[in-house]
Amino acid sequence: MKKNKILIAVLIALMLAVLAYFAADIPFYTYPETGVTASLQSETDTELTFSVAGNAVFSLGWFEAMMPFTIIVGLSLVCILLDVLLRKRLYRKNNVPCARTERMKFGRKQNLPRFGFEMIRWSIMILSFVLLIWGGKILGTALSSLQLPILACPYNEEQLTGAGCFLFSNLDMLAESSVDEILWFAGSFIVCAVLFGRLLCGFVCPLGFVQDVMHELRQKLHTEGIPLNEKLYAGLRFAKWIMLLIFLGIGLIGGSFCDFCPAITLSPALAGFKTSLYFSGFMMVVVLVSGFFKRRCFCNICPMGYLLGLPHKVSLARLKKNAVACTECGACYEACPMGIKSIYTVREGKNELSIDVTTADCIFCGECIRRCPEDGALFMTFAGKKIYTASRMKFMRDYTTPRRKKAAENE
Amino acid sequence: MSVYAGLDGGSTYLKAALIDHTGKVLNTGVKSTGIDNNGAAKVLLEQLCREIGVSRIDYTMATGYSRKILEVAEDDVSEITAHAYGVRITAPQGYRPGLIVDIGGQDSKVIYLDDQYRVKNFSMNDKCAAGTGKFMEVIAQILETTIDQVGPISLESTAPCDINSTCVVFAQSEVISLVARKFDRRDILAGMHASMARRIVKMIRKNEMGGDILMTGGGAMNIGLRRAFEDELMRDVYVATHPQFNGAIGAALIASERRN
Amino acid sequence: MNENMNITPMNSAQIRQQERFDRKGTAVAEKMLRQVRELSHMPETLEPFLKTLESIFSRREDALRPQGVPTVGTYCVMVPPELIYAQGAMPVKLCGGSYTAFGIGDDIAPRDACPLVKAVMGFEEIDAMPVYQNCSLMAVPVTCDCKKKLAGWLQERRPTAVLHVPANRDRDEDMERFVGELYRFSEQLEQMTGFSLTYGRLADACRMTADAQYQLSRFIDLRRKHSRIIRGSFSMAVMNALSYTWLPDWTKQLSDLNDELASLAKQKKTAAKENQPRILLTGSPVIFPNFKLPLLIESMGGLLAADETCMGERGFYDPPAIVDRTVDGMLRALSNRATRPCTCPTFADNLRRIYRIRQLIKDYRIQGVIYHVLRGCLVYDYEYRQLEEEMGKLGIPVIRVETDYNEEDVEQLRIRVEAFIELIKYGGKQE
Amino acid sequence: MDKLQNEIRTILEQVGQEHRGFPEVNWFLKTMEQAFSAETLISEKPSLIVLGEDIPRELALALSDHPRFILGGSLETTHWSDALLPRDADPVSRSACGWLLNEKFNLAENAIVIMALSSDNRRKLASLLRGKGIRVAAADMPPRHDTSEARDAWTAEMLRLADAVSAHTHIRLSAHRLKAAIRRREQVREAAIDFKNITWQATDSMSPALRDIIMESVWYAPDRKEWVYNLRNLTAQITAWVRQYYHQPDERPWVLLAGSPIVFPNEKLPNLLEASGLYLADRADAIALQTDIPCADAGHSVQRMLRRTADLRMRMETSGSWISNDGLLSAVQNRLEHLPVSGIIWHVLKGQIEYDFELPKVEALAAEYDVPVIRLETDYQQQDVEQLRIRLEAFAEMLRVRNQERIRIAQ
Repeated sequence: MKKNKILIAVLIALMLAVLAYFAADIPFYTYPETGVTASLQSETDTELTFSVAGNAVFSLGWFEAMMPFTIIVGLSLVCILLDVLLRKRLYRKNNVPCARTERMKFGRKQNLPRFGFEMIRWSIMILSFVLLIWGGKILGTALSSLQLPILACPYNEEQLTGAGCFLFSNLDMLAESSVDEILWFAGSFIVCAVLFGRLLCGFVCPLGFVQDVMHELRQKLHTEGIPLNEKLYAGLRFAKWIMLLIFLGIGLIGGSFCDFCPAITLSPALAGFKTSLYFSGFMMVVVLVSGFFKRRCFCNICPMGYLLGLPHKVSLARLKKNAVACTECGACYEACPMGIKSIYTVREGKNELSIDVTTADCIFCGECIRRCPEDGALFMTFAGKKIYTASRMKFMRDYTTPRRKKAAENE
Repeated sequence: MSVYAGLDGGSTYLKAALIDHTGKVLNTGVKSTGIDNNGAAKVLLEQLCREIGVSRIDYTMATGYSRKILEVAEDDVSEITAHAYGVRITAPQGYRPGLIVDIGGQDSKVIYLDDQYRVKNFSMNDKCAAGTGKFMEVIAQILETTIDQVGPISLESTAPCDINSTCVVFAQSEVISLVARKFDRRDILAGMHASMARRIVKMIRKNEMGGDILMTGGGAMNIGLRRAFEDELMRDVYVATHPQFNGAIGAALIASERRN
Repeated sequence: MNENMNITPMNSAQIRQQERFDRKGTAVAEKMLRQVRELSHMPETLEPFLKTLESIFSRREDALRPQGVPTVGTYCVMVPPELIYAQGAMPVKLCGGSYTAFGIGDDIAPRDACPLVKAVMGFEEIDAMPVYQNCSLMAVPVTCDCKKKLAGWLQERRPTAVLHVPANRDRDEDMERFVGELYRFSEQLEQMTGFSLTYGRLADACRMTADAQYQLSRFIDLRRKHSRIIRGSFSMAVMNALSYTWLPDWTKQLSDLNDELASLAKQKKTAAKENQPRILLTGSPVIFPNFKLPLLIESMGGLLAADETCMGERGFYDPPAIVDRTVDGMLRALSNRATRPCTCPTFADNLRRIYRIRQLIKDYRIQGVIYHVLRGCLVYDYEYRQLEEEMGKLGIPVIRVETDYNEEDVEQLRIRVEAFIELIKYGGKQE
Repeated sequence: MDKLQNEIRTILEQVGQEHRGFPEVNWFLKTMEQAFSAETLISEKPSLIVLGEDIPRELALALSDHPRFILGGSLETTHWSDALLPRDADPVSRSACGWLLNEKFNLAENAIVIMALSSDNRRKLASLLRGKGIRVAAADMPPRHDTSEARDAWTAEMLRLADAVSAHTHIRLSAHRLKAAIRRREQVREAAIDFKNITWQATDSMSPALRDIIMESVWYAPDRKEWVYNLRNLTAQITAWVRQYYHQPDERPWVLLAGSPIVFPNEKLPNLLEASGLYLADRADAIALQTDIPCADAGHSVQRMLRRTADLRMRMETSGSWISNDGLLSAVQNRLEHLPVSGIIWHVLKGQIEYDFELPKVEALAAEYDVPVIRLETDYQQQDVEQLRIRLEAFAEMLRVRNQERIRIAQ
């Protein structure tokens, strides 16, 4: 049994590696090489082309640049639709009862979003999304030598900052770069990673934002996702290791991760750069579809995120837990997009009232705290200051009927 | 005339009965069981013989808890069988064999009979002594009366109390608390009888009950218990003629059959 | 006697049982209610809750609800009320606390069965309680041996849904298995009511219970902040009334009670004196009309500051954290709520109960713990030792009180409870 | 320790004599003595301990070559656990707890204990043992036995046990091992059935108590192959003996001992039965009826074989852990039909309330066959022997009278 599993795992890994290596031979959408064609780095041996026409948003050129992304979104929607339909069919075959999904009736009052951690996070995410895509246009590219360790595509030349992902996936290129560049890269990467860690994933990363949007979309449609359990996460963990290997190693054997990376489809296109897409186009479809059914699915296998999580023991943001107040209800685990189980099972630590439960996977999205019904059982600190604490009343208000809320707050 | 003896070695008392070959009860006697069961049995039998002027006993049968150690007896038989036999003699006129309820010192039994007085089935109380004579004795002691008076006193009750504890020890404290709350002694006793009767009725499987109900054992002499029993079952309850000696008489009857 | 001869014994016994029940069942319930009412400092808005209990147990009426809504009898906290409300029925908790029913059940059930199960069997046997008789479906989660056998016993008499509660919960699959149980339960509900499980209905039901739980949270919050604001017996009555009340009504009633309590708190009025020892009641459930223990504690000068029993606060305490706003996601949340945070000793590893009690001790500044064990309730008895050990470490005195629904050991209990309260008052460490 | 040894030796010596000089019997007695000898208990460090009879033996044998079975049953060990368990805990759990937690020997030192959570006692025992630092893997027993979901669940739980044990012993549960174990158990079963049949033919060949000890010794035999070989020999010896000598018809009424399991060395009831002149025809309890449960057919995958095992066991299983104990009822019915049983003794161990709930059903069943039932509630203590004796003797007398009556009517 186990032997077979190992064999299958190795095969899958090999397949993915081969796929990544030949990614450039699997075109998704290519532009004719018109205009000025430039390679990002002179030494690049792969042919990645983009037209540098910095198109203004909503201009014709922009729409043309947006073409592949539109196709991706369309394909994703088709996939999602197919999946929903097929799943129902499959469920019926298995004789597992399947509940009906029904749109909520119009006019039903929803609780208005309140000012809080959740709102701040979304604001920052939207802001960073805008800045990372059009920031250069607005504020200039002064900070471009800063290498933010997120999957924000360097093919978008008008980013506010650079992205560390490119050099990481092309380690060979890094070795040949100038000392200055290496210092910038290493410095900004290490500082960001140590100070913020995966907080960047939860707040800044545009790919994460897109996935969150997909998740919210599913919430609005009340479509069933896939059940989250240890098995699924074990599979994802395996995928993460493969991704990491590909990410770090592909440059050394002469491929390019960018042909494989889903992020390339997003920000260059939105900024108006016509970028030819190879396998990454398909990857983006996978990211969107999986992100629809499982929140932040790609973040679980993101190699960049893994590297960011490494210094989690020292980073400023911390997730803490009061083990006595915790009822082990597992709501945090259910809510966690990263499937961190230890957050609810851990009971023992140096100080029972404030056990550090930060793990390398945590992206500090705060979902666990939001869904925690016990006063002060979970809280997040930043540089030693409590910034977000679980509260039962806040929790309950998320679920009650809106009109009652006012009455309750009157006291 | 041949004389047969039955010995019933109970937990508190040793009972003996002499019958003749026609099944007539010649004499009965009771002696409290000391340490020396055997000696007591011998003395008792001699005394009974002396009283009716019989010189020898043809066959002696033992039953009860201590039956195995009664050397006077030629053989022994279990109480269930003995009671079932005894009823043939002690049952009052008009009794259709169906059920015997025996309330002894430390256990109570329910024996189902078919119309030929044969044992169909039986059940006994659990280990604890609730619903037995001992229970009654303990309560009587608390209420400062004797066991013979318990029955008549309880009949005067108008509003019986509720006693629910199934265990002697708990029931004891329950009764004490009732006394403390100034309940009438009569009502407490009536309540106690009702509780005992309930306990025993629980042992009876009504669908197996064919004929009438006969009470034997020391408890049968308690009129209050009998009434409570009738109340609980909604049936008439007969009482054996020598309730206490039913087992001994049965044993003697078996002895006479054995001899023949 | 003789005129009764022509009645067959079976019938007469039944009739007599019924008579006995009529006479005594109501009397006990009335007495308990009277005793509750006689306690000082009763908030005015508590009356509706007592009225509910009175109507169910003393006037023996069915649970008040909109016309045509069937009821589903539930037996443990694991049955999610949301699901039942969503499919157009009303849940009533049927765990029995009646001494009279216990007496009747005593004749049917084995001697060592726990009084709760005996009471349920007793209610089932006699035809006198509409709340029991009118149930269209019974939902029995298998939480202990007695409940397991009770499920089998009920199955032969009534439509019954048996829910398998996983005994382990260290793996996600255990919890997911309970999701499957809920789906099957929902199918049975659908057959009964004709309403299928849809997102809209379930979301509405969840919101309805969330409203109730919001009020409960307020109530708990008030009690935490002002530990002497209300007597524990009253709180128990509130939670017991929940079992038989149409949920929005209960929410309204509790909201009123909360308002009254909040204004009392503002006026700095309290229901108990400063020096009354604050006591936590935990262990086997305290079910109306078996209010023996809470009443005893409060009449002996203790303050029942909090309870950790499944007919008390715990029964409705944990809210479902709906993360995924889909039918599946909601059922998952319900299943999650029913299994993971549950402190029922049916789960093999149940350390969280001790943590929970520790938290309650902190929240309510508890000075002593009374551990209630219903005779025959083995699982709670098993957990006593561990709790005793833990409380020993914290320096909180614990007493184990074993009893059943019988009224007559009150005197013995009184001695123990009184001594315990005095121990805290004079002997134990003062706060 | 001495007391325990005494207890076991007394039983073995006492029961061991009750046969007509078959030399093969000694092997079984020696096996038993060996398994419970002080040296074995102190020096044996099994890697797998199986608690109770709910776990299929084939699974245990496939998981380890020498699993140690602890069924409970000894009076002395119940005393050892007095301080740990509540008053009303059942004697089997008390004894099991005593076997594992005591100051005299530590069986579980290197072991993983597997058990099924089939009753309240088992559930809490599992957590108690874990609390004392013993490795425990527990399978959740579904309360229903008649649905396919329950059977799937039980299969999954068995696999869970297998995983836990494999992680501890590093022996993988392969299809090959499982197949071998199934085959071995099938042989054991066949030998046991033959043996039982021959003792029924010659009721005077050995006492039922001895017969049952021989049958029970399979749990403790170090090598099942040898056990089967010896039992076949013994069966052959008895067969020869039956042919050789004239046998007086046995007048003793045959009774069935059903309900709570009788576990070696607690032979109180079988001995009492013997003393009251009753012939214990068969035991219908969860341990003795293991021989009734057929083995799964050898399949190719572990999953399928376990599923089949779950199927068979849940149909026949007789522990009190189901909502309705049909397996036990049908076993009783089977005995009533095929054996000249004239009475049923319903044995309820104090604390095993589930068997008490079953009593009315058994009574109804027995009434159909016009066989009386007597309920005996007891524990491992010796105090109630006299009370039991009175009841059993009366029962025996009653059965004798009934049998005579039946013969008379027949004539």
